[in-house]
This record gives sequence, C-alpha cells and structure tokens, in this order.
Amino acid sequence: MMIELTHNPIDVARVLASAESRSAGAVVLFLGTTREESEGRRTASLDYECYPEMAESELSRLEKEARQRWSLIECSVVHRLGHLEIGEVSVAIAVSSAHRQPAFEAGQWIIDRIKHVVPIWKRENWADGESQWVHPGLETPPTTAGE
Amino acid sequence: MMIELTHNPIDVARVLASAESRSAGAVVLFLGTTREESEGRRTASLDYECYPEMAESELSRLEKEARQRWSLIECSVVHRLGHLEIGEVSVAIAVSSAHRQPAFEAGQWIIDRIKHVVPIWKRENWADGESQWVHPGLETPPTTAGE
Amino acid sequence: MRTSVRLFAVARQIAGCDRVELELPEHATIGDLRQQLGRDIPALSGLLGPMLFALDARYVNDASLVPPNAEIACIPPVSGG
Amino acid sequence: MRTSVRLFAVARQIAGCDRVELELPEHATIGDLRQQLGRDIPALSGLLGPMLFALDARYVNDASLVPPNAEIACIPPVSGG
Repeated sequence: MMIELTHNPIDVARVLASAESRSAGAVVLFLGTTREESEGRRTASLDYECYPEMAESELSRLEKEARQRWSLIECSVVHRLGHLEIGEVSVAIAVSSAHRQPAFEAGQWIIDRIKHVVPIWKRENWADGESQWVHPGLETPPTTAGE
Repeated sequence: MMIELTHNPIDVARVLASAESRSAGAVVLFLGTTREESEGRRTASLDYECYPEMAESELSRLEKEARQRWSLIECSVVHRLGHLEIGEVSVAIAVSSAHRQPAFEAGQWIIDRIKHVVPIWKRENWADGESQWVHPGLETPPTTAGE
Repeated sequence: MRTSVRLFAVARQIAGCDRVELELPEHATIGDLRQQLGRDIPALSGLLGPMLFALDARYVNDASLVPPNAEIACIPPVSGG
Repeated sequence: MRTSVRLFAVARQIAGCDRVELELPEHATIGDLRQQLGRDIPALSGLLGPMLFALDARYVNDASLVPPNAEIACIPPVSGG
C-alpha cells in the first residue's frame, strides 16, 4: 500500500511494483497523463495544487473504502503536484486482486472518486499564454502567469 | 501498437511505454500474473503453449475490433509462452485514450476476449507434483512431468 | 468570533491571498460563513454556490456549526486526477 | 482424402502426438472430422464435445466443409490470459 502526494515525477515502476503479490492474478494500473489538447484548446503545461492534509486523508479514505467494496490484495495511489509538462503522469493507481474484475472495478472507482472528492486542483497553462484554474461547473477567469 | 507472443519475460515498462502519447489523458495497463494458489490448490509453476499462427492473428483481430468499438490512441497486447514461475506476468495489455472510460472498457474487453477466443492454453504444475492442462468446462487428466 | 478560512485555486486567485479572517457570530453555521465570505470578498460571491467547505479536513454541510479554533477550508470543485 | 489435424494441450497429451492424419470422405464437414477423430483416438472422444476447430487459423463450425490441403486445428477450451 502506498498513498502519496509528490512534487517529483511519479515513479510508475515503483507504484506498479507496490501492487505485485504472489497471490495476485491481476494487476490494473491506471495512469492519468497531461494532454496536449483539452476541449479543442492547446495546453502548454499544467500546475496542480492541493489542500495537503485533506488530500492525503481523502486518498486514504478512498483506499480503505475500496478495500471494503472489493476483495483487493494491494492498492496504491500516488498523485503529482506542482508544475507538469505535457505527457507527464499526474496520477498513478495500482490495484491487485486474485481475479481481474475487482482490480478493474476498484481502479475505475478510485479515479472516479478522486475526480469528485479529493481536494486537488489543476490550472491549465494554455499555449496562447492564458492560465486558468479548472473547476468543473464553474466559469473561471484567466490568471496572469505565475499567480 | 505492439502485438506479441514471447517466450521471454514480458518487458512491462516497454509495453507501457508503447501506449504513451501526448494526446492521451489515460493509460490503463492490465497484467495477468501467475498465482500461487488456484481454487485452494497450490501451484508450483505454469506452462503456456499456443497455436502460434492463430494466436497472433486472433490477438491482432481483438486489437482491431477494440479500435472499432472505442476511440483508442494506442493498444498493445503481449502474451507470454513457455515456463512461468509464480508471480510472473503472463499477459500485459496497455491501452491509451483521451479520456479514461474507453481505456478501462477496452482493457477489460480485451482480456475477457483473450480468455475466450485466443488459442493459448496453460498447464498448472501443482505443488504436489501433478500437472494438468486447464480447459474451462473440461475435466482433464493429470500429465506426467515434462509431457 | 474570529474565524480563519483557507482558500485554494480560483478562490485564492480572486482573493489574492491563501487565507482570510472572518468575523462570525457565536453558533454560526457553515452556511453563515459562506454568506460572510461573499460579503467580505464580493468578487467571490458569484462563485461560492458550488464550493464545499471542510472542517478539520473533513467535508461538512451548510448546517454544521463552526466551532471556535477550527480549521475551515473553502473547497472549489476539484479537478485532480 | 487424407487430412492432417494439429493437436494442442490436453488433446496432444492424450493422443501422444501434436498432429494426427485422418482419412475423410470427399466433401466431409468439420462435424465429420470431429467424429472421425473420436473414432481414431477413442481416448479423445469423451473430450471432443467442447472443442472447436480452426481452418487455416480461423474458427469454423461443424457445417463447414474440409477443403483438401487445409490446415485444420483442434482447439480445446482456451485458458490463456
């Protein structure tokens, strides 16, 4: 089990290794990666910030709840913070189970819940120079660089 | 895209890298791994064999059909053959897409279909010394070692 | 009572600071706090509807009481992952 | 006509070889081949029900004709993954 928030590039091999087990028949790894294009607009880079104490405790709660819902062997979640270039990994989730169904379902459930409840936010730094916090359901004003 | 059958240990990092893309927002990696226990009986090791020409063409068909069903960016499938120790990776599937839903669904669909249509078979080498080909729905007789 | 509220992302951007001090009556609720925040930072008031609040790092609803010395955080719709 | 059938896994184990030569009538179907295989290798006959057959590396059903010089494979229930 590995629950982490990190300003360093995510060591995907390490996250994956943390889910390995001799009793596992299935490992599902999910990577969220920063895309060059978002709703037709070009992104140059992204910045992630969080409410640190709460983000970590919410990730731990999700891990515990996933283990209650499914029979899992290992379950690790690492989320990146700070400045990310295009193509970098923003989140890595690795889940193992005896059979494949729980690993797939839990992996999908965890990333869905992260996107709803974990206090982490991203700012798109658009290629045209504008930056903008992303808050689903809210129209947000552009920020000036470095704000 | 990478469709492979291999007698060598699967290079998981290479399979994962083959699915990376600047336009991907999600990568799902599925690993099938050899378990120490199967239905309460201890396994010492496994052997996989296939009908080579057909296994490769069936894997290619699955990859093509997955691309027709979902909007995927990359899709790689590598299946191991020969003798595997416990904890080794027997199959690796890596799928990337702009959003996470297609990658999860396609990954799950591909492993489900592999387990139904691709002519690959495993033999459990039980810890008690017996070996047995696994054919869902068939009662199979034990084999003697090395047969 | 004096209550400090942590601000993140667009709320921090608009307020220009990562923490704001509010003056609330005794027995104020999170709903009261939400309204006071909008009065003190008018530029935020139009955005507060979908924001959640956390008390000591747990989500709470508008009916929850604001205890003295609690850590309150204003949580805009999240966009991690 | 002389037809060669590739055998895998439990079928290969029971037959003791990875290929068997069958004598089939002209215009025989895969269903005929399945029956002939059971007659030629009686130890296999009880297991043939759930086995599939492939012609030139594509699955075919029992109604399909067996062409001369085709590559026929007997496919026991698969267990890869």
